[in-house]
Amino acid sequence: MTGIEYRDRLRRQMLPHILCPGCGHGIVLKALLRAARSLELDWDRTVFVAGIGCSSRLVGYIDGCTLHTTHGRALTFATGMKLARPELTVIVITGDGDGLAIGGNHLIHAARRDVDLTCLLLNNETYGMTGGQAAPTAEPGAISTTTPGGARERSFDACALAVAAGASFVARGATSLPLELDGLIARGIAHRGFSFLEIASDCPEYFGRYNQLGRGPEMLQLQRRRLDEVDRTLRAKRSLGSRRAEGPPPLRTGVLHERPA
Amino acid sequence: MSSTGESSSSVLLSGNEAIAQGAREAGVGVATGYPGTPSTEILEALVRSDPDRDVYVEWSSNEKVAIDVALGAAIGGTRALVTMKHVGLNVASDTFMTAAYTGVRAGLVVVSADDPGMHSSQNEQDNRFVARFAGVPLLEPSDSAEARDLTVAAFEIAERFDTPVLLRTTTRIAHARALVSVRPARRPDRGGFRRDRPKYVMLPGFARQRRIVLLDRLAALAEYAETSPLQRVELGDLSVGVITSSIAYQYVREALPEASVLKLGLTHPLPARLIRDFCSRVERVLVVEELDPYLEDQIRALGIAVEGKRFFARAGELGPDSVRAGLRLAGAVAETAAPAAQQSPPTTPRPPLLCPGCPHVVPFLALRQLGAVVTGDIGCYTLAASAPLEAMDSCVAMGSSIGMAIGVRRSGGASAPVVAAIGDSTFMHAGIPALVDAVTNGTDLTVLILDNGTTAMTGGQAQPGTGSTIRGDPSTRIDLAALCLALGARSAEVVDPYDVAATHRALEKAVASSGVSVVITDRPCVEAPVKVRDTPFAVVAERCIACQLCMNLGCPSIVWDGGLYEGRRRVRIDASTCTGCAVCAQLCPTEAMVPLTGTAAGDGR
Amino acid sequence: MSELLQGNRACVQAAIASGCRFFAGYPITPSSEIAESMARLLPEVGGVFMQMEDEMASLGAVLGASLAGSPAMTATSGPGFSLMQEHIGYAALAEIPCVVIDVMRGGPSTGLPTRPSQGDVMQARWGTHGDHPVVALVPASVPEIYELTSLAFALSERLRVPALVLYDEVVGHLREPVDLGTLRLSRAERRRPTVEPSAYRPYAPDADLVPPLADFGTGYRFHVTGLTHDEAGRPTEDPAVVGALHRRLQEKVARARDDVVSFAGIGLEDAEVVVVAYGIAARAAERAVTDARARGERLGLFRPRTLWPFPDVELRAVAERVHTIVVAEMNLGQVVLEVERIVAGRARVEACLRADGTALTPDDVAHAVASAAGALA
Amino acid sequence: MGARSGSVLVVGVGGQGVVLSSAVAADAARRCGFDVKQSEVHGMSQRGGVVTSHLRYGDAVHSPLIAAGEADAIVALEWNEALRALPALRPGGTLIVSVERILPPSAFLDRLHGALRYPPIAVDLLRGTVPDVRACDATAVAARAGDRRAMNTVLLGVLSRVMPFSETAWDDAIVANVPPKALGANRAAFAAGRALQADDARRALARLARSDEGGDARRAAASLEIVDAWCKGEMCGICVRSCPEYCLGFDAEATAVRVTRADACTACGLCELLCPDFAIVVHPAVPA
Repeated sequence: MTGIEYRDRLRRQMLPHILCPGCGHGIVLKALLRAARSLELDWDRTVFVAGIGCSSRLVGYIDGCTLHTTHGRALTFATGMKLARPELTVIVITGDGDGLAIGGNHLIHAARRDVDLTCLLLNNETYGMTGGQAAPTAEPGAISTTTPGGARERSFDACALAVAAGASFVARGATSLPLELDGLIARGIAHRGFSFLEIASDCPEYFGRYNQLGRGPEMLQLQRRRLDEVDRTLRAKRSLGSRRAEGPPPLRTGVLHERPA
Repeated sequence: MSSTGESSSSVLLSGNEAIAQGAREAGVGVATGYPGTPSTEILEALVRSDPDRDVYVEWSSNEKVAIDVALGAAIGGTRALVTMKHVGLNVASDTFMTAAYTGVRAGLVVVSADDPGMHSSQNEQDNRFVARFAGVPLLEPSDSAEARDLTVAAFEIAERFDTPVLLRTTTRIAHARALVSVRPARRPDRGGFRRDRPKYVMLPGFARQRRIVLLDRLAALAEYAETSPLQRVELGDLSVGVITSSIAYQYVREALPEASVLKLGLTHPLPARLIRDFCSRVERVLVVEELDPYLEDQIRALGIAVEGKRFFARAGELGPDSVRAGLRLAGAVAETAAPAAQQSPPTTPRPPLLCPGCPHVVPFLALRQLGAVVTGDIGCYTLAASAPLEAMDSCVAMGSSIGMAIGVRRSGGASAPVVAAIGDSTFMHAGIPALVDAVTNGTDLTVLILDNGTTAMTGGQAQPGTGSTIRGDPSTRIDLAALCLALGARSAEVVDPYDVAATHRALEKAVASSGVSVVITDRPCVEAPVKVRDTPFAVVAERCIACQLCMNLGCPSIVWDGGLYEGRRRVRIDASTCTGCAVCAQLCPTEAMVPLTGTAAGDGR
Repeated sequence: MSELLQGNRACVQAAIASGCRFFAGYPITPSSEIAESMARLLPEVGGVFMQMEDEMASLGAVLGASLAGSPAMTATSGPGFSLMQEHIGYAALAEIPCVVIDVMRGGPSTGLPTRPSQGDVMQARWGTHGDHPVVALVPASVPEIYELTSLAFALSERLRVPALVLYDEVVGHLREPVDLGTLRLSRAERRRPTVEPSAYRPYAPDADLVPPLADFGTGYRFHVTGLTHDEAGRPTEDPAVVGALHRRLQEKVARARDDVVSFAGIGLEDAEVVVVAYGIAARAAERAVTDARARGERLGLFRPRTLWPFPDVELRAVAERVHTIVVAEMNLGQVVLEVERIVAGRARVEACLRADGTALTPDDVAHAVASAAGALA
Repeated sequence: MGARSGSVLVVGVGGQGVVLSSAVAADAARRCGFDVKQSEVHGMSQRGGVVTSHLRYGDAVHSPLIAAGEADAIVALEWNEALRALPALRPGGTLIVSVERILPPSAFLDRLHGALRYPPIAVDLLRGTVPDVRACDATAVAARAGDRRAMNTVLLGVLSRVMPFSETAWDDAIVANVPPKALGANRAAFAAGRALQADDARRALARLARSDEGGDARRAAASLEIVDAWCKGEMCGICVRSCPEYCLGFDAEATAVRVTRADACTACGLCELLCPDFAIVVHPAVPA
């Protein structure tokens, strides 16, 4: 299962990476490298573009053509690059703050343009690099350094947003389902047009700590707890009528939308 | 034999049902108890037999409360029955011992159901000694018919001698069904309370007087025992005489149909003259009894040379084979060639398991992963001590978990977190005082209360957290979290034990905090009182990577599939037993576990 | 053969003629004609035009295209120029060639969208945070827009710097007869690596302190980041490496100064008073100077065509010979500060300023010169 | 006990309906005028454990338990339990067994090799020692009769062929003991069982044989390559928590992961898959 070799695609001299213990982002990178390998992508014609944030740091560890840009703007660089040299496979890695707050406008326009890019948005519901501020994906009630009393705003459903904006391929994966990521990412890359993948990842260091969600292992379990079918099953169940807290919002994974570009 | 020839007066009853029947025939008015195998079905049968609600029946919060209620009822003038398993009598014994002093007014019958062989118990104590210790009469039925008869007799003896009576059964009596002749139930008499402080107020001055009354009563009872119809002499072949009681009698009768037998129904006080007389008529006397040499030692003390435990095991349940073997050893039966029994080919062991969907599994998975020292308690969850969960380190007695955890914590021997795991029913039974102890003495401790809303181990009886009575009537449900907080717990987090992450998190948080932290898991038992059978899950075979992480749950519904993945066995869920708890789906790293109606068929990935 | 050409169109023609094959922009007055022309003309030469969602995106796309090997540019005006500052800094640190046209209008904020101004000149120098080299050219006429836009591409590609071209609304919208055949096109190819891909270090400079730049997609795999980095492109916080990087970035432009810096002058050899002016203001000043010289007054004009780096050595030489320098610009005094710094007391420096949405006039300059002279007298 | 007596041992697994079957048979015996005793063990055994019910009938019955080698018939609702109960069968007695396999979790302990710890279902082999084996796939028969859960009653139908109880007594006993809503299915199941010819189990046997094909028995434990410098240790802990075999722990300083149970590793690869730090590589052992 792990038979697909990915280590030769790593800039080994850059490791260990700067991400915190238990951060799920590394799982995504591994899946991305496996997916790229399974597609037999021409490594000289594949460019990985990222913005600013923990997730965007991932490109630095890929032994390939990598571009670490400014906060929120990775998609703009990617758009220019892809249009200037269409033979390139351009894959963007962004985060929730990077891709939905400061870069939200670029995301919806990239989706609307349907340029043949693949965008992985790693959603850990927080600004990790800056110390755990509320991201636009943080659920109402989420504790962060900027929402000490709990977030009061509604959160983005990034996939719904991408669909509405016109992306021709929209999928959601989770770090707790790493092998599913391989397939989703590979399909996203293979898709002609703008492919958007939201990947539930975890920030144990800030979001997990502030919201008492545990560390990496528990946060991975929490993701699976949130899986649509699990969530629906548990919500439908009779309890003893006690004061059990409401669970987190459900997480629907898989390809959510696909149309020819 | 005519195929329609039905015996009109006899019905097939278990020993427990027969006790309930006897109590009804004796006009019992109040019946209490705490569930405990093999005693549980007595009160349940009693409720079934009493649609008109003539009898007040309750599951008490523990055996001590049960016997107090029953004693109160008895001195209030109503015949009362209290039922428990053998170890329950330890809990009730504080009252039991002194009730022998106060006496009763209306009949009070205490049923102790012993468990030789420890089919579902933590020890094998022989409660016949407790009757002797307390100085109360002891009755031992040997089958269902006698269970009925002796129950009726017990009430009469209780009233005649103004004493509680201990009716002692065993698993083999309680759970075996046999034909019983039944009579109609009698409506309870309500005699009314009569004030009698010297009798009921056991201040030392009064108690000293009652001690004398007790001894006098015992003397009278000893006299009664000599002539009681509950003792039966069956004379036959005089070369060997057997003194026996309870189930052992049946095995003896079968192995030695011709022998002379003194079958004792009232075994405390012992009928010394009757025994001497019987022994004098036979050439050799064997005592055949289960467990300890209770009869044997006392008969020896009478100066009679009897043999018993030389030939019969002191540990474990007797059976027709072991009794026959003992008798053969004793030379009482001919050394016949035993029938050539089949050899059993190697079989796979089948230890008891937590049920599919049991809400107790996940908390123990978490505790194992936290490396906690777990003091356990009495309930289904004790099974978490065995593979694959292997997450319990002690189990002694009802409510022991919390006190023992305090001790382990204070011993300095635990570098790991210490967690007391206790069921909701057990917590109500005997956990609360220990929690108070932990709080008031400032112990850092985590208490995991496994709240499934029922007494699951014994088959789903109501308890204070259920919100209903033994008759199914709604009642006030004790709010465990509020209770614990009121007792001074620093926190009392209620979690869904089907939520793997939340459960782990709550426990991890609790063990890291100071003071007494309580985690309460909240899911109903899947078996009782309501069978939970939600949409079962299925494994999408092509997604299964055969990591077998799900098998660590020990869920009986998860089995190997024929298919292989990289040489390892894929898994499959038995849809006929899966309750749809969704726990395995939260472990599965490939989302292979899906509801059967879900995407199992139309896999779009 | 001459034709009547608008400044913004001349800019487009120069860019395409100089190899620009990618344009990304966002509509904003008074630069919109550039985007409109690009949209028509770029596809004809196989280039790509993109209208982006904002100016940040525009310059982002330009930088992406540039890394893919396409000479690329964007065009904007003050508010958009403000939005581009982060990416100008990114281009400076990551050394990505790009050309940004800023057709200046009255500010701050939305200000005077259709009116001229020279208010962005200091933003061009210091608009993005941190130390960084910048090349900014300030054409004063349609032909000069053509020549300097071309020069901007050449400098940008050669030096791996963002090259800015700033002119105001009047020049941008001005139509002048231009004979493109007579104008100078600058040609400078981006230097690509000659080493094997495995030996390529994207930030290891050649002798001119400029590292060769490989196009993404040509077999060279490397990392480009806006973090300070070592020669291999790896992020670093090592003070020695960081300090050396910053010094090299400055020094690579300084070393090329003679090819970058240019200015025009009138009567500098005998002038007692010199007017320093750039862009459209210089054209008013030129009229004032030529009129004065016709009257026999010893007035001169010093007209920088490169604002950044400023032709400081040349102006200092002039200052040694004159007693007064009048800086005429359409703002409340920006370049005059730089002139004061350069002159450093060698001559009196006076300002002739206008910031009301209208262009400076020859009279304004004449008045300023006269009052400077009067003050002197 | 004279000729007019007999004993039947009903065995199975908790939840299969052993107690109900035994109760029906006991009731049938009672209806035929016999003294009856019937005994089973409750308690922990109902939690997926072994359930045995002893039924003895005759003119007068004392012991509620059947002595070893004295059961006239064994009704086994499950194969493993049939084998476990065999010593109770008298020589010449009848074994009625459903080729049902209920696998306890302990049957799956050998995850490395995939070897099932469960006795092979070999009906023909058994006939060597027990001449009268009546095997069937009771669940399949019950399913055809309307409800697969009535498999226990199918076996009662088979049993009725060797018991001296009248068909009416059986039917009355079923009516008296089975819940009304399941009555139809159970009556049909009983009839199907009574009508059953031997060897109705062939298809089930083939199916079970197929699912017995185990894993690669030659597999050796895998080896793990751990890059200490990349591992973030206990603060992460994802691999340690994910390992199905509890193979992993930490070094003394808890800064890196260590293999603690190398021989238990099945090379499932979860640790590698979930390690966010690229610090683990699983090298499956090459089959010899």
